[in-house]
Amino acid sequence: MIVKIKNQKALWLILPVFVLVAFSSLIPLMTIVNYSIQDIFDVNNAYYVGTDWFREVLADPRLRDSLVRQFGFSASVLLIEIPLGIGVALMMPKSGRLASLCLVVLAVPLLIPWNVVGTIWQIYGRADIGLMGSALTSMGFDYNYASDPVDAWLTVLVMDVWHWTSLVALLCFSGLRAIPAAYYQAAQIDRASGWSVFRYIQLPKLKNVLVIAILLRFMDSFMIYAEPFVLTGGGPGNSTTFLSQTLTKMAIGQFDLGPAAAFSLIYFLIILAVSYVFFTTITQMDKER
Amino acid sequence: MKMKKGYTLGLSLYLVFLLLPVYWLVVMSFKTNEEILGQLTLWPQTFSFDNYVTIFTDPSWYMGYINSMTYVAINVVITLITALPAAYAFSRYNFLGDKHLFFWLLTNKMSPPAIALLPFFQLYSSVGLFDTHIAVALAHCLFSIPLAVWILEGFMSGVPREIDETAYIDGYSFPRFFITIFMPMIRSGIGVTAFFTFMFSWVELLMARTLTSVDAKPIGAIMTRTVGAAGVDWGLLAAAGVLTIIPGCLVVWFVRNHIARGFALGRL
Amino acid sequence: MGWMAWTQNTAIFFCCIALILVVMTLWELKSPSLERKGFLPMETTRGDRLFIGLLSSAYIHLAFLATTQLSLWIALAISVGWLLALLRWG
Amino acid sequence: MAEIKLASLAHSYQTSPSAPEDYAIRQMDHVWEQGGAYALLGPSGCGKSTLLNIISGLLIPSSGHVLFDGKEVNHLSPAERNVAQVFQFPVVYDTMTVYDNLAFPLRNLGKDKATIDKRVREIAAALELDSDLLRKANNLSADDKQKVSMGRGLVRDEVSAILLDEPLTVIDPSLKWKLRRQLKRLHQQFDITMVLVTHDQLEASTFADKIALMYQGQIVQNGTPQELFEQPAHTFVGYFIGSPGMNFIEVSLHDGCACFAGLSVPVEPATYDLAVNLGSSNMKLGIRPEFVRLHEQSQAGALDTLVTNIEDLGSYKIVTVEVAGQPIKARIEEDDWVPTGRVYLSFPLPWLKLYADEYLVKAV
Repeated sequence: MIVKIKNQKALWLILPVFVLVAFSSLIPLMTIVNYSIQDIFDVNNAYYVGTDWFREVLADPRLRDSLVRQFGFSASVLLIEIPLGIGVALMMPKSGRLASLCLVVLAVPLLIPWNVVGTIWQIYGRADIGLMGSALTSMGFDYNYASDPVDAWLTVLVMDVWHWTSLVALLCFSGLRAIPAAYYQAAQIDRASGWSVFRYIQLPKLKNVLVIAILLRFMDSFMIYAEPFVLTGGGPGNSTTFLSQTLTKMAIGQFDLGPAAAFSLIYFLIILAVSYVFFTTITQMDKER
Repeated sequence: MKMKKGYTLGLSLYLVFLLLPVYWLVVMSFKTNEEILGQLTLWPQTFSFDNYVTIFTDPSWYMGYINSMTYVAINVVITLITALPAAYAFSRYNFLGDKHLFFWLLTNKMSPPAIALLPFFQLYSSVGLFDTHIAVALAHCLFSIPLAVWILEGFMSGVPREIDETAYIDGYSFPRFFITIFMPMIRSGIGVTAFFTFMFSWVELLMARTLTSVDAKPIGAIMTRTVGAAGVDWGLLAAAGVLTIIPGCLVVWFVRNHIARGFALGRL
Repeated sequence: MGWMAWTQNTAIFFCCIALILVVMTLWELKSPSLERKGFLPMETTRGDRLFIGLLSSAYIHLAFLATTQLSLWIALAISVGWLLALLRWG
Repeated sequence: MAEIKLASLAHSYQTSPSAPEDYAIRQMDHVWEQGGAYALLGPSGCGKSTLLNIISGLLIPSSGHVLFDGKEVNHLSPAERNVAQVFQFPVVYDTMTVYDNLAFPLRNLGKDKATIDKRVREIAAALELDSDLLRKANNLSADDKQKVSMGRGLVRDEVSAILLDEPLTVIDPSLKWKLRRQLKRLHQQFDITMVLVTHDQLEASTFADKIALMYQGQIVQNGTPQELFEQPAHTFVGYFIGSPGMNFIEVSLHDGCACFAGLSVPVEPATYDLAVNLGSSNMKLGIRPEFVRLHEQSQAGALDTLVTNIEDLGSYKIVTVEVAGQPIKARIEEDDWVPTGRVYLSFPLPWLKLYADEYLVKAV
């Protein structure tokens, strides 16, 4: 750890970043706060309504449902992707050409535009023209993500696993590679079983990267939008309508700016609280090291 | 050795799971629409480049790629130029509110763009930037700069501060030290940062779509055009999709040796 | 600025926040705060406690809106009390 | 507990080694007897750690055999060989307490609770770790961590041998001697074969009964510290052991004397005859600085030289003189006469060694 020097002039180095980010972040945020207490269509048609929108939004079952769905989805994503990612990282060769190849293949899904990810699965999952869809149908499953809510939800989940497990795997891979060989040798001499090696050597050393992985995966799954939008459009019913989708529908689809703004703020507060907990955990861990 | 075989099998299965959907997309892009809708074939019966020809000859198609690449490039440049000094400040100095500024930056990476789409639209319209590449690039800075600062800070913390002090004693000015000594030392970190900035800007659609209408419209938004009166033009859609994957693959190939460290954000 | 649809209330709100930040900055410049451990589970500086206080105040207000019909002034009073307590003992 | 024997052992990290340089371990035979304290000494990159890993079973040698008590163990895993190894950097299981760390190898062996507890406490007492038993291993200092990793080796009572791979490198100098003494005591207490790999001759000679000195993948001499000092079997031993190292002068043999630059130094007749019979063109005369005599007055057989440098190293001084362009070092004690300018040099016959092709010519 580098010992930092106290120097207030360093703020000047931050200034460009601050200005750029503040421009795109603070002004819209203030605007949302303004919107959230008015019944507004455009600036000339705005009526002060106080906290009505907040009361309405907090009581709205639609939003509560999508919040519950969102947490359910994010939890499922974490429960599947974290262990799977660790597993993939453990199975990867540690070095050599094969390792490079694995890395590149793993990285591919991460570099596909999110809406194209949706498109890929839209094509892949259709029973008439898609490989997965037709394979499942021919195996006797009644699979149709466009009409069956469970199928749709599962498809979105599998798609997210396909899309993002690589991130976890790559993080874990770099963590595993940083473990000195002596640890494995010592374990061998102590007659540790494969499970003990994982439990007492690999997992503890992966702690740091896993926190980053969980943080990133939670945040990104919490704001998932483009993939289910393309794949299912949030349907059938509302089975795959997550928070961002509800919000976008409200603000742009129905032009309910006031409630949408109130909802945005609540959404933002949730994100803020969760990020703060994660951030504090990470810095606390850095300090312990 | 038995373990290893299981590992290889498991890994291969997973890689197949990763590649099959991509394979399907590529195969479909070479098929004619008749074949796609006719019957399921694992390999194009008649190999057709028509879909690609359509994209490369129609400016309303290929301009989408050019638009996307333009704003991504602008974004990477802006991000690196501003994030480098900021990350240096965070990695080397203590100052008023440093931790809070850092956290505030990160919250921007974490808050969903959907929250502020409309104000975004209005903000950029009001400053006359709507439907320009620079608008999308600036909007993407909202999440690319925090990420870049985070990654670069990790890499910079790995460089001992004695290096800085030695340079100052040797009479280097700050800018000269930063450019001629410090930046070469963290060049893999800079490469990784550029990669991530590229990646997140390239894959983002929601903001890019909101802030553009015609002149700077990204390819992702143009792809919705394949839904015509006669239904979806699947072949064309697949070809357009394939073309969006290629730049990413090229970039990842160049940085493959740094990926592992980069994904840990320099924090190992 | 017109499109931002300012109202008097929000303007006052943001001015208050800005004022708090300015005051805290000046205070910090005059007497820098050290990390200390209060009733919160981790070591915090004055700025950390302010942030935690503001964030939890927002949640207090939301909880009021969601569960009661009472005036928000009560929530505000509770929040200010909580914020001060946090700054002093957190 | 076992005798460790290496029979025509060789190892290369390459798949098809051809030149001798391709081998990390060149073909060798060696025996470590049961219950001894041994050191494996050599400069970095000489193959010490490779050899150690072959013995413990972490590496499988390219050719040759590793025998424990006469039984070939080449293809047994480290666990089956029942050896313990301590590494250069302390390896502890971070998330476990010190107690659990020490108990870990025993639990893996499926011992019952009471045995484990008794044994762990015994070892912890021997290592002075008893007060830390319930602490997380992660929070210990580097030397305590190293003690824990040693303890994990000692805790299995029936281990064949304990192999220590430069375990004191990361330890604070002031604690090194303490830990070394502890090691020595443990060795006596538990009567286990111990092999300590090190590049520090002081560490080796204070710990071991016998030192095996490695150079370029070979053990060039195996003997007591005194033997290594007085009878270096190879020029490298002379150079590596002692400070400063042995003086070497390239010579040719004529008339019972070793000759260089027109000067001649008489050598023992038996050695001389042997050396001449070898017919080597690479002949060196060697003598330790400690045995070089300096005289104020000219003497029969003494060489007439000039002092070029005197290094004061506290309790002793190193005098460098020049003999026909050849620097020769001599060590003199604190209260000895300090020469300046012209000085006469003589070499006591018993300490004068002849080396043919780098190996000692020795009359039996």
